[in-house]
Amino acid sequence: MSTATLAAASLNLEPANESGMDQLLEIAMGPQHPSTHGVFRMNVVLDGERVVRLKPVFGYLHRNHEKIAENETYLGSMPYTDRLDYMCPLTNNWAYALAVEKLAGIQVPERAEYLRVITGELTRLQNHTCLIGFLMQDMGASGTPLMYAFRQREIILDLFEALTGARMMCNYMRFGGCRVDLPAGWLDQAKKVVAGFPRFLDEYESLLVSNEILMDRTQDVGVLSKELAISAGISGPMARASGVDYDIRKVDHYSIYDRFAFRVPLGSHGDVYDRFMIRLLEMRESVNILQQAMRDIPEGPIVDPKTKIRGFRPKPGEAYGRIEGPKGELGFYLVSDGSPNPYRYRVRPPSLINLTILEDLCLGRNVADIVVILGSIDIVMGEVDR
Amino acid sequence: MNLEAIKSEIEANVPGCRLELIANPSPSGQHSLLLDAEHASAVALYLRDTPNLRFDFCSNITGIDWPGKEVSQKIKVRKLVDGVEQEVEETRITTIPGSLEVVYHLYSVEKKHGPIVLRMRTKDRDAGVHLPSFTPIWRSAELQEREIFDLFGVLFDGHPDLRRLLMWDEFQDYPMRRDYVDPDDYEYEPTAHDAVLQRARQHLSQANPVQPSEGEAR
Amino acid sequence: MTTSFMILAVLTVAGTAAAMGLRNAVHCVLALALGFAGIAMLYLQLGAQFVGFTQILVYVGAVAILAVFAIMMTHNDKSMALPDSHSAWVAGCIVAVAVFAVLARAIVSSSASAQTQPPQPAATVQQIGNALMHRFVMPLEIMGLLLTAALIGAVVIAMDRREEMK
Amino acid sequence: MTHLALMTQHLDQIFVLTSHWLLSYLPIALQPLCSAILSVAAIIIAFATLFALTTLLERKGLGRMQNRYGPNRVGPCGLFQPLADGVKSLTKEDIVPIRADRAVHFMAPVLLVAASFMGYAVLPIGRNMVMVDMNAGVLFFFAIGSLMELAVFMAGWSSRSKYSLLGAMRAIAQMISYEVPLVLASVVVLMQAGSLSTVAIVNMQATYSGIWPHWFVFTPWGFAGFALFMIAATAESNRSPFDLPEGESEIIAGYYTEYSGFKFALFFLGEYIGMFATSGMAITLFLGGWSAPFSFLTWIPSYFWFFAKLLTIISVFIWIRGTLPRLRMDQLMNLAWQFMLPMTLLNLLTTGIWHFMLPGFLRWIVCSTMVIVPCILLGSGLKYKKKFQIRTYHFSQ
Amino acid sequence: MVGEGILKGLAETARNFFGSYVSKDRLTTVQYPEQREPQIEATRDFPFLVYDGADWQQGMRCVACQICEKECPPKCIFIEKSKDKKPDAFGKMQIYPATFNIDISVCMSCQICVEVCPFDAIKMDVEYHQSSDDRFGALLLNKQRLSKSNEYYNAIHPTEASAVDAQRAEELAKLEAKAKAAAEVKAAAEAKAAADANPALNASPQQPAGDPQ
Repeated sequence: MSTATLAAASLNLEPANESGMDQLLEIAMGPQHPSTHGVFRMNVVLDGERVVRLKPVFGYLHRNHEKIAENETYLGSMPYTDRLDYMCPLTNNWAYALAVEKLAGIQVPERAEYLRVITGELTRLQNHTCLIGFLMQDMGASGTPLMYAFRQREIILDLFEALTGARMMCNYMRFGGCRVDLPAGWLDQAKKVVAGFPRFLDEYESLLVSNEILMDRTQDVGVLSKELAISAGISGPMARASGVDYDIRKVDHYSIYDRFAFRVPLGSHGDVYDRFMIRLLEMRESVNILQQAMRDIPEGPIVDPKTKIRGFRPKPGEAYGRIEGPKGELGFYLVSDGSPNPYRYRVRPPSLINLTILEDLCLGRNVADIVVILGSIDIVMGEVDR
Repeated sequence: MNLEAIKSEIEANVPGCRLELIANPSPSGQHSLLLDAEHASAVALYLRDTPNLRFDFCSNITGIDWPGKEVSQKIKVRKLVDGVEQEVEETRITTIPGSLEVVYHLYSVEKKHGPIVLRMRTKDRDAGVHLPSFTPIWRSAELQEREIFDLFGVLFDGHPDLRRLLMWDEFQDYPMRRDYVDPDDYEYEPTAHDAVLQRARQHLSQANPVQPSEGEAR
Repeated sequence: MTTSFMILAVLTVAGTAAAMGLRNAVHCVLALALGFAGIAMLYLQLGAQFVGFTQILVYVGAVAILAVFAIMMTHNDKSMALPDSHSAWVAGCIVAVAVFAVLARAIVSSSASAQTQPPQPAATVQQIGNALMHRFVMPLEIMGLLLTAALIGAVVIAMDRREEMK
Repeated sequence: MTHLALMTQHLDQIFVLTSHWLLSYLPIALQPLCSAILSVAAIIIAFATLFALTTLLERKGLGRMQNRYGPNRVGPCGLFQPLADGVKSLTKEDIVPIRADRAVHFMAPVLLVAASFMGYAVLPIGRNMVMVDMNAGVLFFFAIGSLMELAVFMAGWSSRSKYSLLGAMRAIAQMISYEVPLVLASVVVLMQAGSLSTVAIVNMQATYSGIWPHWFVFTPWGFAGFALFMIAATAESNRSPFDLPEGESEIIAGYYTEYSGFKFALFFLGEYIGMFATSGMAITLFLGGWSAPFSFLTWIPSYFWFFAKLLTIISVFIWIRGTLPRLRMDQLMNLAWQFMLPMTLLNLLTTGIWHFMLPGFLRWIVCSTMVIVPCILLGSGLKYKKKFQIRTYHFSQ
Repeated sequence: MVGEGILKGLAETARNFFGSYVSKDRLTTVQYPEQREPQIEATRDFPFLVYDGADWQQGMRCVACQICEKECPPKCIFIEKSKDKKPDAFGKMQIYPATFNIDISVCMSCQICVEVCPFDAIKMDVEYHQSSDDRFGALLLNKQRLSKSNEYYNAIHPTEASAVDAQRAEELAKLEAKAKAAAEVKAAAEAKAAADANPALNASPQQPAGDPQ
């Protein structure tokens, strides 16, 4: 029993009320806490600084996105999807568009598919850089990696703005394609940005990867086993860091990912360091995909001319469409009853489902490890609480 | 993966289970299997553990509310009217009971196939809202089932920690049900042409006869 | 009896008195630390720099913190209540007066009080070091050994408990 | 003595001379008191200004490291930013938690600032510029340093907040653990100098052979001692990467979570003043205090050298803060007890051997080996125990 | 060797420290009120109403069809139709909005209103200096504040606006041609009638046929 616990117990600071736990310290991390990535709360029971129990509390940002969407036309939900995971609006758009296209059987023109891949991979780049920045911030690196990440993200957001008109709330994809075509000079600019990205990654790696403090803080911390990862529905880089060989871009063959040569990095330890490294490696692969896509992008229409913007009514039925979002499997499940509004609209939020195992990862670790583990899970509360 | 084949395979291996194939008319072609609640866990375990299926990844769980429908029929009934037996036309309203449905999308990480869509339905929307929990089979169901309990009110038997997920614990209703009525006393954001403002003002004036303060009266 | 001595004496006595009288145990320790600091300054006033600073380093910096830790580890609200019984107070006062009387008697009757102006001791750190290293080297080493043994023993005991908990 | 030499000497002693000149107008009886007040005021003003400057320097330096400008809006190049910050913290509401122990809550920042300022009494800032030349000066410095722990405890305990308490416990554990290597690292200098007086230590180093000064850092044991001292000093002053007690991302602001307004600013001040004091002590012990780095630069006033060295050390602090993530509590303790403590003890031995060996090349080789080899061994021991390494990853096809 | 990675990191920050003084790529900060980023053409924030010509009331393209009001996802548009009619840009008599309010504190800049508008009447603005301490007065834009000229539209979104203008010119030309043809037909008929010495007295005034929709 450590001193802090006993001290707190002696102060009678609302000890945990369960029998036998009165020597423990219960603290509420969040909803206002510097490293809960938004308004998230963890009720943590500590023995000294060791975590005995951790219960996440959700819902501070809950706005019932699904209900709103059920009262909205199919198109009307598109801008709302931007606000789910506000770090990567374009992949949210894409997943939703994909689900609706499955529901209504719409084909997407080739150029639009390329546009989607380009914007989607750019989104992945900026999400992963920022995530690593946030993770370092949680680790106490006084903002330097975060600032580098944001510097790079700004450049990508400028590209988004030039293409979609907005930096974050892009509202770019449409059912059967994309909203606008590339403006003049955009592709050259994007090529320049992507070509400069590996240099940035090199700098980032030399700053972080071999840092002893970082390795000490992250290796063997928050180890997630492969079996648990699969069972708990963990997806995306987090699952792959645990050695789960599952990338929806490879498995579902959606869009045109089959045309690009890229590799899927896999971790073998499943700890925070692996999650961090897998994201770094994924960024390199994304750069690869981007270079191929921007080389091969054909001319042509950007939207299926048969789809209507107004009065879009898919036939009754249902569809589940999913993509490999930067945070994991992002899926949309839609049930149509033939009306202009979806009868049921469901988001499969990767952030929320990846949080399922938060307590398992944190038990027995330090307070300092909680924030690092949470940071490595990569959550955005807009998506968790919906 | 042919759903028909899977269905017959399950029926052969899980004795007593009743499965129903529900066709999906949309172009997505994602047909689904309706499970009965008693054998659902056995079927789920079979799907997860059978080597050629190995649906080890429960990706998505959705709740759907199908409210009861009222069907009115006009029937001729013999009745005593003023002492005289007459044939009177009456409208009789029959209620088709609704149900809450839970939809599971399963994938296989090992075999890299899927999805297979499972559904379960509750008996009705009031008392019989019990369904077996899949959390012991797939951990990913833990938070998603809690969410469905929170928003739809399905009680998952066997869930280790069935609490509200997104709404606060004291909240009463189930917001995602189709017949949910928005409360009109929440903290409204007054906007210029907002019906909510009207309702809130009405509510406030009912709740306390004194006029709401200047800021609220805007 | 200079003014500064008076101030320091009052500070010391007040600190130690508060340490006895306050109800909150942590306050008591803080008051005690004040008393320690006062004593240290009295040493300094007498020109004994080494002793004075060691007093601060050891008593204020270490013993007070140790006491605070001890309080935090052991006490709870129940033991906070001071004995309210009158007899305990009376007994305490009697003991205190008796001790004071004995000490006062000893001081008054000792030859030191005969000296009006005590000679200023000119003990530098170097002299203390020399004394410790030459004349008192054996006691010093024995003390060091004893403390090391105690330290190792404490670590061993703590390690045993850690394993029990696992 | 030439005219020029006299002038430089006067420039060097300008503050001392001014003080003497001012005091000469006062009656003799009042002179000691006024002299003390004068030097205290001078030190408070100088170091409070340095604090203001450092906050600006830190924010600007961090900004540049992070590819941004840093504060540049208040005044030219943001020079008045500290002033604005001061005004802001003065005018902010002072919030005391309702369950807090008000008296202790108030006393904690005051004690912290007072204790951190007291350390300057024995720091020779320039030639003849030391407030009190005690023959136990170094001991005084560390004794005063131990008062800060009490202040930290008071702050954490009196706030009645779990985060404050956790922070205070972390801080005290850290300060106690690192005080041991801090003191042991400085003992090597005391052994060599044979004195606890800071003035004597500096005077010993302020001699030159050729153009090179005799700073203790230019010896194997001195260098190791300096490195160890600086690591321990970083931990003592709660600087990154040892800023766990106020680890923002974990426990909000540690023991001063519940402080606001001017009291918060006082903590901030106390922390920086403490950091300057420990850095000043490092300069005094290892970097020759106010002495010039080359004999031909002695004409530059001595206090300039002291502050130049201080600013260099502060810049390194800032640089490190901009780069490194924070350690975890157990890692911090491991570093203290498994690396720092054995290294300081070995360094004591090395110093002893250096003392008794004849000057020459052999002495250098023996002592350097005695420092470097254990350092590598202990370092890789730490690394080996944790089994951390740069990993390679495979790809699925 | 322990410390190698730390030294590498220190070198990296030092490089950025000095790099920020020499390289524009590293120090990308724009000092906002004095410096501005170049306007990106596609940028959008809040909608505005386009009018042709000089008078905003006369030239307003909006015909109060209320499609945008219906399609707006957060329902921030409020339209009241006028009782009377006025000629639109094509000369057709149309109703116009008597009230057209957009609550930009609710608007989420999704530009769905722009996409659904069949009259090219509502477009996205780039004016972002909208902050105000008047929550209700300043953030509820009325018809007058919303109306901006076509020249302004051409200035902020040149590519898009020129395409719209071209399309409208084409439509107008088509209409004129149609009207001309109709007039010719009519003239011919009149001539014929005149030739037949049987003037059509009750010929109805010619409406431009065809809806721009």
